[in-house]
Amino acid sequence: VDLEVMHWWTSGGEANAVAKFAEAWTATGNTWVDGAIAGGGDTARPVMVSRIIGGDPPAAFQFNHGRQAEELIEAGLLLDLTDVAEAEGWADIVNPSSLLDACTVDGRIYCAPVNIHSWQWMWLSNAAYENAGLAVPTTWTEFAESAPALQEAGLTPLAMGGQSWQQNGAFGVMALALAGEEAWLSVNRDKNAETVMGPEYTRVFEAFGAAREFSDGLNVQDWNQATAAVINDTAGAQIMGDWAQGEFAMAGEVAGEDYSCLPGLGEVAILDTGGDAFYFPKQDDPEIEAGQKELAAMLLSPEVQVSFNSAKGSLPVRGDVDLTSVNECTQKGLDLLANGNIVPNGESFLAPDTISQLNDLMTEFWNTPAMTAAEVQEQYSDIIASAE
Amino acid sequence: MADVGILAATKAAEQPVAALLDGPRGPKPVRRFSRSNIIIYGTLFVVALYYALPLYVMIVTSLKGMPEIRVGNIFAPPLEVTFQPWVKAWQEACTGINCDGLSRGFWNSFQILIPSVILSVAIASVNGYALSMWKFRGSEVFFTLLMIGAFIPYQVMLYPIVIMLREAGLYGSLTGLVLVHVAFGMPINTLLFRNYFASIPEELFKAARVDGAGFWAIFFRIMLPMSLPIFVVALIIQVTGIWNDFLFGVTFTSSPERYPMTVQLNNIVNSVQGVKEYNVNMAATLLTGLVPLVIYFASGKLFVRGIAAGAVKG
Amino acid sequence: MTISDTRPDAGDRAAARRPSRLFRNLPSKIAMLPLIFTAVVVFLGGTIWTVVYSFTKSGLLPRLSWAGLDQYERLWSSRKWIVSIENLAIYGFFSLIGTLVIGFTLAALLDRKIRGEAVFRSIFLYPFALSFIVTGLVWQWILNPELGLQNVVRDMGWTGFSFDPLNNPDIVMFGLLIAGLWQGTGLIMCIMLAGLRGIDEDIWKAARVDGIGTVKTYIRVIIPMMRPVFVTSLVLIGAGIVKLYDLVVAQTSGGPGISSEVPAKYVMTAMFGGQNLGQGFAASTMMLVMVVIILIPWAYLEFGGKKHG
Amino acid sequence: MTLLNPSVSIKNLDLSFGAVKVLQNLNLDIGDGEFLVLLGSSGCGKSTLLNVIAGLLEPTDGQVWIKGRNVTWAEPSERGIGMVFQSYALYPQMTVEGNLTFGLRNAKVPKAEIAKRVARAAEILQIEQLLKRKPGALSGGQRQRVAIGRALVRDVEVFLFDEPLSNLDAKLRADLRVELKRLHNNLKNTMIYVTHDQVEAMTLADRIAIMKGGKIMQLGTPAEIYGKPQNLYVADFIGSPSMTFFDGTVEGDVIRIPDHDLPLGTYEFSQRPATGRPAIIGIRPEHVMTGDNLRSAPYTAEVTADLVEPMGSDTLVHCAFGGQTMRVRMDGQAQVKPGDRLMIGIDPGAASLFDKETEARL
Amino acid sequence: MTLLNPSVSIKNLDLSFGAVKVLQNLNLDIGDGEFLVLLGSSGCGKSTLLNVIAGLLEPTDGQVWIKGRNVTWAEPSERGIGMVFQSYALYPQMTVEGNLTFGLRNAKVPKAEIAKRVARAAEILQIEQLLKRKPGALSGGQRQRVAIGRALVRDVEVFLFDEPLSNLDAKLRADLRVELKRLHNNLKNTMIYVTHDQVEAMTLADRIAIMKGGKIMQLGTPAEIYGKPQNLYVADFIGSPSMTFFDGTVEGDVIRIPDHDLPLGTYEFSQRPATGRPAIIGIRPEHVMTGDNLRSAPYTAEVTADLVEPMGSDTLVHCAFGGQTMRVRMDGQAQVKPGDRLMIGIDPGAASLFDKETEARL
Ligand SMILES: Nc1ncnc2c1ncn2[C@@H]1O[C@H](COP(=O)(O)OP(=O)(O)OP(=O)(O)O)[C@@H](O)[C@H]1O
Ligand SMILES: Nc1ncnc2c1ncn2[C@@H]1O[C@H](COP(=O)(O)OP(=O)(O)OP(=O)(O)O)[C@@H](O)[C@H]1O
Ligand SMILES: [Mg+2]
Ligand SMILES: [Mg+2]
Repeated sequence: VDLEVMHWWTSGGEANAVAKFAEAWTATGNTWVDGAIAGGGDTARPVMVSRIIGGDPPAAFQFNHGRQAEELIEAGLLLDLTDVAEAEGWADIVNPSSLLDACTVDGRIYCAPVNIHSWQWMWLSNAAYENAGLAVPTTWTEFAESAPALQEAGLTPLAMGGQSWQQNGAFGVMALALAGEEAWLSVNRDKNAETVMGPEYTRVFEAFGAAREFSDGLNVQDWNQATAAVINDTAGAQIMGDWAQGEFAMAGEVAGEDYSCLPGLGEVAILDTGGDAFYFPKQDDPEIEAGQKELAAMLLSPEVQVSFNSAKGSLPVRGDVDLTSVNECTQKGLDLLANGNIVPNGESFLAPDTISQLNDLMTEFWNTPAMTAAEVQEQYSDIIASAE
Repeated sequence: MADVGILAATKAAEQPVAALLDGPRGPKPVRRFSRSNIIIYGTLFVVALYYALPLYVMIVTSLKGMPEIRVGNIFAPPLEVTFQPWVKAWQEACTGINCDGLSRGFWNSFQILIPSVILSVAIASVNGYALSMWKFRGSEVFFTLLMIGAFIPYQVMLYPIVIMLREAGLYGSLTGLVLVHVAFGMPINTLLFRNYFASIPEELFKAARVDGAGFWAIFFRIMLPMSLPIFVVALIIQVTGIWNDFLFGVTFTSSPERYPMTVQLNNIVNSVQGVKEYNVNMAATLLTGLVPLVIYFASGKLFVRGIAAGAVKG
Repeated sequence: MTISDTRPDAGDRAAARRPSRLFRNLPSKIAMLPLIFTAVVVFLGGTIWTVVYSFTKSGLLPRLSWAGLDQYERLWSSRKWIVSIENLAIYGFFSLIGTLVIGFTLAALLDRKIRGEAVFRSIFLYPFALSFIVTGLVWQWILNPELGLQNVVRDMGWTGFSFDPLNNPDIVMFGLLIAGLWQGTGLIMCIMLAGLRGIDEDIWKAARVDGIGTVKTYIRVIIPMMRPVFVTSLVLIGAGIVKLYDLVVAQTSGGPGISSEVPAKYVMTAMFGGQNLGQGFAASTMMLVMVVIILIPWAYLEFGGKKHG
Repeated sequence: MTLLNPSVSIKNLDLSFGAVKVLQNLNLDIGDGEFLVLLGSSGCGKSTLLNVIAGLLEPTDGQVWIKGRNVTWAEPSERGIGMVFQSYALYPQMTVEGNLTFGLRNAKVPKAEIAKRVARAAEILQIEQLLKRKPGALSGGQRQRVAIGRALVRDVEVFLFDEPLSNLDAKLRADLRVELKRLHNNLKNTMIYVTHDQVEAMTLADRIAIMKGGKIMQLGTPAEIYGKPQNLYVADFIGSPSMTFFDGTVEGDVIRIPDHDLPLGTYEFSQRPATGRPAIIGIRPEHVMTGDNLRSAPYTAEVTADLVEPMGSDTLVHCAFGGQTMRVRMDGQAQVKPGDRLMIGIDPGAASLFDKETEARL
Repeated sequence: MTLLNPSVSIKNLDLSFGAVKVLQNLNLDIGDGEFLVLLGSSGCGKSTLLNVIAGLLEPTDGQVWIKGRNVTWAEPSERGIGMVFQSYALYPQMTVEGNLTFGLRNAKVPKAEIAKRVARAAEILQIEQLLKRKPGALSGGQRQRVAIGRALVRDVEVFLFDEPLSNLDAKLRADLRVELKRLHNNLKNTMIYVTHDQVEAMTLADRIAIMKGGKIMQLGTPAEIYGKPQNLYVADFIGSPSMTFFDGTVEGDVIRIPDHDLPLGTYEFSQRPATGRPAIIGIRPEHVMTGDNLRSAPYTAEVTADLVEPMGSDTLVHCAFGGQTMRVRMDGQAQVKPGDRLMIGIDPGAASLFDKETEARL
């Protein structure tokens, strides 16, 4: 059957990864109709939702893990995949199991998770530190201490792009690393505004305020331009998810030699488990429905997981597959995953609306030097307090 | 007595030397570089530079290779002219897994453009004609409503329109998309046509009515043949708007195979890849802008004339 | 005189009766159906729909779950919304003034019987044919400090030269303005030029006999005479300002921080980024209210003042 | 011309634009084959009335009858009228022939018939050699001829003209005026003609209707209107240069105006006013006698020429008389200079007398 | 008026628009305080000449002198001229006062002086009570008065008028014409006045220049122009209705035209043509004698009235004579109907004779 799949994976590596799905799907004698829309979720989501509301949905579409699709499920617009999940034994193979929880509403499963991405990384340029005559830091604390020296050497200690999600994301990473898992869960999962005002988080806000100073002097918009500054050794480090590794790889850099990576900022060895999942809108045509289920099963099949995640640079959602050749950093990630040093992705706790508010707040703070850490802390707690 | 003047005249004619002596004659000598000329042409030139610069940058960049772009400055002409970016933009750039560049959407854009432009210009011209010559009670109210519609951002209307089209059973069809373009092009075009027809002498209309021509006969036989300039204006505005549209094209098309060219452009330009391929971006941009640009340059003076009739009066 | 009594005629009787109001001018009404439909169903209907749903808690999908004025309270307590409005005001003000001034100045210069008028006119107008996505992209690039203008000037020797509007929250709106004006002034110039050509030449002669300088004649005499032209221009510019969205997305994505957010983008982010339709609808309702407040005086001038024409 | 069977008949016509009443309870019967001129100053409603007759404007109230049919609600093309406009209103993109035949083709008249009618109209108007040209390539006079031709081919009973000549220059106007008169003499159609040019009105009309503010002030033959204006407005309006008016009081057989008592011996009163009644006397410049004619004048006076306007065929002299500037029309050869004294004579028989209050003719 | 010291003097003026020669080697001296009217049909270059004098157009060659100064290259505002336009060209957004004072304020004339001049102009033109209004709230005549006022306050020696009255209706035109004449009598400025209305030209002018195709065909007093046109063009152009022309041959003391031999006894030849020379005789309608005057006619004939145009003060009769339609002007009271036979008399002394070839007056 012809299945139209919508997604916003259009960059080189991403498109490559999608191609793996498509190849596998075509190999089963079906047709993959590719509906790629670049510009990220904000551009693609209105199109997907419009198509669903308009009654002419694609056969499958990509959303991030989390609560983005909750309403669609509640409105009964998405296909129930529980029978596929049971047949394939997803409950046993998906690791961490929280990924499946995010797909589950009232005990029914509505999505097929395909990969794991984690935000909890800091990437450092070894050459930059060498040039400045410094040792490469191994923790955030060391990084913060060495930052002034780096600045004196004419380098930007911390590369940060201009978009709000990058700044809020980096804050999330620092919160988990510096305030610890307990406080982080209390804020994100339990929406406890008091924790935000507590001592653990106060430390995070102060560190974040310091980080703002570390990023002076580099004005870039896109995250990969910030990564490029680390690759070119003009910046010391960047806090960014594991997808940044693709950029290092493309530039021909080698983990450990040219760059270092610190999961959990080197403070707390823990990863969050975000990622992408596919959803399947309900269709009238039983043939298509069958195809949708077939596709869902295929997405989680071991071979497809390996080929897809190798191309995308993400981790597979099944614990029972081996990625062929992995570098030092990926191995660190896999180890943490295997050891269960993981928390769910922040987005699976917070509604998109809340995230969008936090994005705005953090980017405002980042770009308003006059705004103090205490002020932003206060506003942060307000947003958490009003979050659903 | 009459002869005195003639006499004086003959005298003057007989004394060309004397005439030469008594000061300036003929046109005031113009200094080519008079102050006002320097100011006028200087200003125009500088401003023209500001307007032409981006086009220049686009063209120059689209002809450079990536290495040259990285080292050189954006205004420098290409050391080595390469058409590779154009080729890539046209038929190699990837959209998701389809790597056939803009060419994929080019004909789709035409398929959307042609019916949309024809229909919207046709409807807007009839609207303008009715509004200026066949007013009826309430016609101005509807027109005012329509004009307020010109101020509504498209994005705001997205969901209501999706729902309307769904209810009409047109969602996802070309007809639906064309209707959306027609609706959103209607305010400004109706305004232009209305003003244009209002500037046509009323007596012409009356004469035709006495001659027994009805609503449509007057429109087709009398008004249409004299409205070329305003049609050119409407055509340009609509072609530009519809060709450049991204949101409607992507939202109201049911299959990726039928996406307009702007979707590919968006994908090429907005895909976050290692380094932005500026040369390909620019080539794609130029290729996409080509159709409106060609139509605009081809129309030349008619555009200004149409504007004069459609925007100034009324 | 009672001629009708002497010659009763059925056909004449029919013609003598005043026809029903609904069927008078029927072809015109039929021809206007598309307009009426668009105005009432699409624009008015869509607007009402939007306003209604702005009072709900709609998230990703429109749902009639009432939220009272919550969305509006949230809207007006949002810094981003306030910043958006301020930005739009700044952009609108300067864009309006800038477009009118530049458009008029260029038109006036072109009207001075200069050589190569057609060439200049084409150069000024061509950006109008390009989409905002393209405009934003090109200008983002030219204004990029590492690649564009700043870099070029520095390469020429002025190493201290700094021009980086898109990354400076204080002047980022002016970075947008540079691109916005580039795209939009051409059309206005055309309209102004047409308007200037329509001015009675005797006025110019009268002013010259009175010894009024050219610039002063423009300011004191010609501009006040071009009211209808300015009205049309205002409508066009105004509609463009309110809808400002693509350019921002293409050039700055609202950054740095939230310093170049605009209402239309707020709406979009709320609706599709934040998946809070109700919030987006509330914001767009507020935009509409502002538009209507601005438009009512105009509509009054256009339709209330003179009854025909 | 019998008004028992009028060609066009307007009954109790009212027309308002919003709150502005443009025509008020207007009644008018126009005879078969009559040439009626609507004359009045700008904005008095002439064009409006013509448009109502043509069916191009809807009356607020009242009826329009043409040829015994109530056409109040009929389409313009069904009324049996042809119309000629001031601005010609030719269809610019059609040839002259196209312009002439447009209405006929609309009405699906057979080809042969169309050709016949066009040939006839072209011959009458002498525009045969223009048939293939477009209006843009015609002079003003030729355009107006084509516009008349367009009405002509429709073969209608009633022609409506809305200031057809006022866009032409003086010479052409005079020529076309004569042609129009000839045309009417040949065709004998009913013609309703709007103008604000008195000369046109006087020379063309069988009857003139003088309008003011949407009402008809006087309806009559040119001679009646000129010689016996029924009220002050008409008296002032007709005649160029117009009458000189003197305020006075009727005292038996004289009217007493400042410095002069003019005898009213031969004046034909329609109603003789009481003695002491304030009245106005109006005297036309050409009715002031000078030179040889003085002998027959019932009243003479000496005046000083103040301003002299030679107009070629005659000369207009302005002089002070009875507290007014009186205009006197003299022969074109008259040699008068400002400051000259001259004798003038006044014949009240040719003058017009109006009640000061009602402004109606006495 | 001495042309040794002319107020405005045009010397060898040429003007072309591209290849089109609009004015050709034009010479014209205008006396101090003279009222000169430029008369000619549309497109003959009247406005162009006026604009050159005003400095609004640059001549291709030649000079313009005003008050003994060569102003060929001077700015319009420096030439000591004021100009009044057909379309009034008032500044619409300024009050009447603003319109009058705009130029003066710009020239930094002292406030008191401005006030004085405005007061004077307003008094002369009787627009005192309009000073605070905007042009939009004025009638046509009032607007034209303000436009004249704007020239007046400039306190200049030379006034230029470009068809100032042609946008007004007939009545107003006659009134303002008289006012203009008065104004000139009072102010004694030099005035150059463009029109294509003959009556205006005849009544206003001290001298008239008849233009055709950028050349002056005749320059002279109204009486000269009217009575002794120097060529066929002027003869045909002046007079409304115009002369009737007959082709003929001069045979000794008669001119032989179809069916008639008209005696030329009293005609004042400027140059007597050879016998047998083809010539054209033009006869003005008012010089055709009827009724009582017939007795003094050197030549009489009986004709049939063909078309009668009553014009109030006189009546125009068209009749066939000598193979042409001759126009005859009769008294307003004349009772002639088409078809009537009437006797007419012709006095060649008042007629004009032209050489057929050169079209110059004989
Ligand atoms: N469409 C309209 N709406 C409102 N008022 C109108 C309209 N048309 C005409 N009028 C008014 O009606 C009156 C009569 O107009 P009309 O055109 O009949 O005058 P007219 O006698 O033909 O004048 P003119 O000699 O200038 O043509 C005028 O006062 C005019 O302002
Ligand atoms: N700017 C111009 N370019 C080219 N030809 C021109 C221009 N202005 C005037 N002409 C031509 O010069 C000739 C004289 O024009 P001008 O305006 O002086 O005529 P006019 O005698 O004033 O006529 P009217 O009585 O119609 O005002 C005309 O044939 C006209 O077409
Ligand atoms: Mg009228
Ligand atoms: Mg002229």
